[in-house]
Amino acid sequence: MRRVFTPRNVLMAVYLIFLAAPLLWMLSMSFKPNAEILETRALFPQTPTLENYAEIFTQPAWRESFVNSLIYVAMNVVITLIVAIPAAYAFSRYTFRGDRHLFFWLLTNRMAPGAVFLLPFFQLYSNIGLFDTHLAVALAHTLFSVPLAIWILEGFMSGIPMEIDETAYVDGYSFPRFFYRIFMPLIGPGIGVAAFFSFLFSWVELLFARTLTSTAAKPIVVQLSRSLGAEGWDWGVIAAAGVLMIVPGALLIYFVRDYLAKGFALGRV
Amino acid sequence: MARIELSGVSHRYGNDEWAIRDVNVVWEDGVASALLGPSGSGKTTVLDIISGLLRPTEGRVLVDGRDVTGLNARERNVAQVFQFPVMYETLNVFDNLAFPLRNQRMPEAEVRQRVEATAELMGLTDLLRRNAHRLGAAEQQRVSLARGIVRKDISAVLLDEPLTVIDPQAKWHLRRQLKALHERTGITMIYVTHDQHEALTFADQVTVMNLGAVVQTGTPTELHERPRRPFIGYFIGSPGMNLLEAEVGEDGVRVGPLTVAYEPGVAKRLAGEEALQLGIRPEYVEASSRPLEGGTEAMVEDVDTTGHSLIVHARMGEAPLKVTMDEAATVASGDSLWIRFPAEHVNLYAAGERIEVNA
Amino acid sequence: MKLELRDAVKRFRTATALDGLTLEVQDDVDMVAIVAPTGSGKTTLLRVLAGLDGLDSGSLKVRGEDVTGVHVQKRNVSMVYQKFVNYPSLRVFDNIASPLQVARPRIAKAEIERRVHAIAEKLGIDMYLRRYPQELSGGQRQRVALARALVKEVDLVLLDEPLGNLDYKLREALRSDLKELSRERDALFVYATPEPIDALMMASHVAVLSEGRVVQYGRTREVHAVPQHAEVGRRFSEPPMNLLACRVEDGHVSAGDAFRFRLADAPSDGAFLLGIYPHHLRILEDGPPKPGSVRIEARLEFAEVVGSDVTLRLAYEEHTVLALSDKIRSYHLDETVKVDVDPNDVYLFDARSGDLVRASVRGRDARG
Amino acid sequence: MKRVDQRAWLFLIPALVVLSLNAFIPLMTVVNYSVQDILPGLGAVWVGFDNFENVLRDPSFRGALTRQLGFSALILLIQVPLGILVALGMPKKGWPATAALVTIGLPLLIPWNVVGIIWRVFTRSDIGIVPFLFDRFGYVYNIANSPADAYWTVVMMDVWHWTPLIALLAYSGLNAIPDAFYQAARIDGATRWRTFWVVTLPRLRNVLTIGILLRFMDSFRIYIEISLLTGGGPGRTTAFVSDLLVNRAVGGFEFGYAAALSLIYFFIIIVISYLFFLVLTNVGTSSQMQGGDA
Repeated sequence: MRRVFTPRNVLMAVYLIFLAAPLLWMLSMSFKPNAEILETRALFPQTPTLENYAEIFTQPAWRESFVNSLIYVAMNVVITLIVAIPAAYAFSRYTFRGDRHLFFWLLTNRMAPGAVFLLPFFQLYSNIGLFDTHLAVALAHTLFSVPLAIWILEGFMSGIPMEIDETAYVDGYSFPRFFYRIFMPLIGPGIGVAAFFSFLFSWVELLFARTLTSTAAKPIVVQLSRSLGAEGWDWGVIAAAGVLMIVPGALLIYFVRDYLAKGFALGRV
Repeated sequence: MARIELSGVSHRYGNDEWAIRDVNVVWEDGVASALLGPSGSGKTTVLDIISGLLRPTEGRVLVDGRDVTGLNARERNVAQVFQFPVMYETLNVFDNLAFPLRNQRMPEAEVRQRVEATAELMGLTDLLRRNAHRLGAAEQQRVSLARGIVRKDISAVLLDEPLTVIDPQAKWHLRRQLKALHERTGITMIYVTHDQHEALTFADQVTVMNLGAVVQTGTPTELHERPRRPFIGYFIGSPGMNLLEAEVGEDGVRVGPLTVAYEPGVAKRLAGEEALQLGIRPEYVEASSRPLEGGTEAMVEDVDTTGHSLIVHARMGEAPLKVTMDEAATVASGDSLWIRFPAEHVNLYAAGERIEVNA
Repeated sequence: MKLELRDAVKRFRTATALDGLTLEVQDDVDMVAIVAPTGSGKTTLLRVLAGLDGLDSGSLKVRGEDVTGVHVQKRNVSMVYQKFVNYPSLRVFDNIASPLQVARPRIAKAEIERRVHAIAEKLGIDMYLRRYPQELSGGQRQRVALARALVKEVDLVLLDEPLGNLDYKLREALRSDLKELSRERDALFVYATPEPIDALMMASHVAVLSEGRVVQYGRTREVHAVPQHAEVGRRFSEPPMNLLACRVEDGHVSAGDAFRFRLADAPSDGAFLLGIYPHHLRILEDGPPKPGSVRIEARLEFAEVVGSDVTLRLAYEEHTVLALSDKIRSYHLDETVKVDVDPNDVYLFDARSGDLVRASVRGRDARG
Repeated sequence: MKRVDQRAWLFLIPALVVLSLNAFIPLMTVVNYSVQDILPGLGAVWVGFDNFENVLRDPSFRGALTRQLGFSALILLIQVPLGILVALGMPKKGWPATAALVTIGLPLLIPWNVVGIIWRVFTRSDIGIVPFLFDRFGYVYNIANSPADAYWTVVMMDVWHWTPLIALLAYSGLNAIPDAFYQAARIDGATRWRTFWVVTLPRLRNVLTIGILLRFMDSFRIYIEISLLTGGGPGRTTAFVSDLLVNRAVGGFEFGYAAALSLIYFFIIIVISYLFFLVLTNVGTSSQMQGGDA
C-alpha cells in the first residue's frame, strides 16, 4: 500500500494548512455579518450572508475603484511590454559598451525605498498635470515592472538562436516584418510571464497608487485602507474585498502555469 | 562481470502500439557489444529495460541466469554512462569516484585503494584533486565511466551514445580509451548508438535493431559480409549493398543479362522461391574496361571519388548498380564497363530473408 | 565569372579570420567546396559572401556586379547552417515560401505555390508541408532549410557544414541530392566543410583554406592527386595524409632506421616531409611485398571502422602512421601489422616551407 | 554569438525615457532635500551633509537598522529552506501540479495591505482564531503587549506572504535538472538526502541566488503590512528602517533628515545587492555542465 504519511506528504499538508488558514478565515469572514465576526470564532458562518459582497457591488465607490485598479494595471502591463521588448532584444542580440552595468542600474530601480519618494513623485506628476489619472499610476509602476520584464524577456529571447534572425535577413525580410511575423510569436510565452509579473506587482502596490490619486482614479487598495481608517472597521466588507482582489491574480497564474512549470529562462543569469 | 540475457521481452508505453516486440538477445560475460539502430528503432527502450529504469510489459531480464526483471538499477549493479557527462559538480574527481563506494559503507582505506586503482586504469590519476566543472567534456565523460566501474560488484556497463557532446578531435581518443578499458578489465559492456561507425569500431558483437525488432546479431564481419536482411546491407557500410531483382535459371541465378553460376543442386532448391533478390557490395563487383568471361556490359552514368577509391554509378539493363574501383582507374560517365558478380560475395534473399547457399 | 573575391581581410578582436584571401570561380563551376578545419575562417568567408559580415578591406563581385558593401537583405543569396534553422512559428509550407513571399516585385500566390511544391517534391518532403518543423526528424528539418534556400533563383547558395549533425546514411542521401541540385541550377553552390569526403564526393572544384588564405584552388581530383603544399595533403584527404620527417641522401629517402628506399627522381639532399596517403600503405594480410615496394612492421594503436573501410592507427618507431584497409574484422590492440609502400606513390614536401617538391608518379599521370 | 553594435542603444531609448522620468527626477529631488533644511518662513537653507551626520549618529536609526538586518536575516533563514522543501514536495505533472501552483501562488496575489489586515484579524485577541487556539494549549497569546508574540507574528506573516516566491523559483529550477542526474545517483546507491545534497542543491544555486537577492531587497523595504498589524509596536520591537523613514518624512516633517536617511538606506541596499549581483553573474559564468544539446 503506497505509504500516505511519508514525511514529504506530512510537510506539504502542514504547509498548506498554514497557507490556507488565514485565507479560509478571511473567506468565512466575508460571509459573516459584522456582529457574528466579533462574537463567535467558528470557521463556518452560522448565519451566512452575502451582504458584504452586495455592499461592494452596489456601492459605486467600491465598484469604481475596482475598475480604476484594473485600468491602470492594464495600462502598466501594456506600457511595460512596449518599452521592455525592444530593450530586451538589444540586451539579448547585441553587446555594447556598459550593457552589464546598465542592466544592474535597471535592477537597482526596483530597490528604491518607496516611502520617501512619495512627495517628489507627487510634485512631479502634479507639475506635468497627470495627478489623479490612471496614466500617472501606470507610469509610476513601470519603474518597478520594466526592469523585471526586461530581465524575463531577455531570458526568453536568448533561447532563440541568432541564426533565425540571420536566415530571415538572408531570405530578404526587413527588420520590422521579421520582428512581427517570426520573432514575436516565438517569445509569446516570455510576454505572458512578463505580463504576469507586471500585473502581480502593479495590482498589489499601495504607496504610489495612494499618492498619485485622489478621487477620479482611486484604486481598490486605497478604498480598502480608507475603510480601515474609520474606527469601527467594517470587517465583513474588507474580507469580501480581499477575496475579490485575489480572483484576477489567480486566473492569470492559471494561464501562465505551463511557463512557470517549465521554468522560465532563469539560465539568463 | 556477468552474462546478460533478454528473453521474450516486449514493451509498449501505455496502450499505444508496441515499442519493441519479442526481443531475445544474449550478451556473454565480458563481451564488448553494441546495440545499433536508427532513431526510433526501440534501442532506447531496450537500454532502459537492461538498466532497470523500465519494467518490460512482457518477458524476462536475466543476469547470470538470475531473474532481475523486477529489480531496479541499484540492485542489478548495472552502471550507465549517459549522452552528456553526469558528474557531481561540487565534488572533486576523487570524491566523485568514491561516492558509490561510500554509499555502500565501504571502509575508507579500501575506498582509497579502489579509487586510485580505477583512476590509474582510466588515466585520471593526476586529475583526482581537480574540481568537476574545470574539466573538459571528454575528461568528465571518463570520470563518469570510471565511477561506473569503480565498484567490485559491477555486472555490466551501459554506454548510451557517450560521444554525443564530445568534439570531433577528442572523439577518437575516448574511443580508444573505451576499447583499451574493455580489453584490460573484461567487463561486459553494451554500447548503444545510431552511428554504425561507433558500433563497429567498439564492438566484437553487434545487435542491429529496426522498427522495434532485433534484425541480426553478429560480428562486424558477419554483418558486413552476410547481412540477414537487405536493410542491414543498406545500413552497414558505405556505399550500401546493391539489391537487384533476380530469377532462377537452370545454371544459376539471373539478374537481367548477367548470370551467377551455381551447382545444379542449388538451382533446383531455389526454384520454389518467389520474390528473389540478389545483394552484392559495390567493392565486390568485379569491373574492367576489357570484356570479362561470364560478365556483361553496363553503362556508366556518373563517377564519384572518395580520394582513395572511385564510386561508379552504372546501369545494367534496367537496374542501377554501384561499383567501387581503385582511384587510379580511368573511367568516366558514358563509358561502358564489363562487370561480373563473384558467387562467394553474393547474398540471395527470398521474401526479404537471406537464404544460406553453400557459397 | 560567378564569384570574384579579392584580397579579403576580416579581423576580429581575438583573431584574423580572413588574411588577404583571393578566390575566383569561373562560370562553368556548379559547386566549390571550401575545405578547412573548424575555426579557420571558413564560416566567416560564408558570412562575408552572404553580407552578414562586412569586409575590413578587399572587394567582392558576384556575376561581375560589385556587392562589397551591399546589405544582406539586398543580396541575391541563400544560406543553410549546420544547425537545422527553420522558423518554428511557421508551417513547413510557409517556411519554404517565405523568401518568395517577401520578394519585391511581388510574386503571384499561384506561382509561389507551384515553386514550393516543386522543390518540396525534389527533396522528398512534399508530404510534410502542413506540419511544423519541430514535428519532423533532423534529416527532414535540414531538407526544409535546403528547400527554402533553393526555392528562389539566387546567385549564391551558401552551405555551412549542412551535413555536420546528420548520421551516416542521411549524409550519403543528401550528398547525392545536393550534387544533383547543384548541376540543375546555374547558381554557384559554396559548400564549407572540414570533412574532405563531402568536397570529394560533391564539388567539381575545391579551395583548401589555412590561416585565412587559400592555399590551393582547382579541380577536386587534381588538387587531391597533386597537393601543392603539405597542409593541402593533410587537410584534403580522409583519413589525413601521413607526413613523416625524412632525409634525402644521394637518391635515397630515409624516414627511420628500417624505412629506407631508392627514389627515381629524388631531389638534392636535405630535410623533407615524406607524404603518403593512408590508402597507399598497402596491408597484404599474407604473401611477400610487391616488387619495388618497401615493407615496414608497425604496432596497431587503434582500428576505426569508417563506412566499408578500416582506418588503422599504427605506431612505427617515433612516428604515428595512418593506414587504410578494406578488411572489416575485429582488430586487437598492439597486434603487429605488415605494411608495404610503393615509392611511386610517395610525395615530398620541403621541410621548412611545406611546398611540394616531388609529386607521386601516379598523381602526375592522373592529372594528365 | 552576439554582435558588437553600439547602435543597440537605440532599442533602449523607450525604456530609458520611461525609467528616467520615474527614477532620475524624483531621485534628484530627494538629493536636493537631503542637502537642505526647510524652515517655515525662511524657505530652503543649504546644510551640506549635516542631515547625513544626524542620521548616522541618531541612535534610533542605528536601532532600526540592526533590527532590520536581524529581521531580514531571520526571514531568509526560514523562507529559503522552507521554500525549497515546498518546491520538492510539489507534484510535477498533471492537474495536481496546476492546483499546487495556483494555491501556493495565492499569497503573492494579495495586496500588501490586505495581508496586513488578514493577519491582524487572524491574531487579534478579541476576534482572532490564533489567541483562541493558543489559549487551548494554555499559552496566553497577546500581540498587543507581548514583544515576543508581536515579533514572531510579524516574522510568521512575512514567511506566509513570501515563501511562495522562493518555492516557485525553486520549482522552476528543479524542472531544469535533467533526469539522468537522478538516475546516476540511484545507480550509485545514494540515499535521498545525499542525492539532494550532491545533485539537486548545486543545480539550484542560480535560482536561489536570484530568490535571495529579490527577498533581501523586498524585506528591507517592508512597511505597510507591519504598520497595519502591529504599528511597529509594542514599543519599537517591530519598527524597522522604513517605519522610521515614514514617521520622520510624513509625520514629523523633518524632510531633510528623511531624505538623507532614505539615500543612506538606498545606498546600503545597492551595495549589498551589487555584491549579490557579482556572485550571481560569475556563478553564471562558471556554468556547471548543463545537458549539451546534440
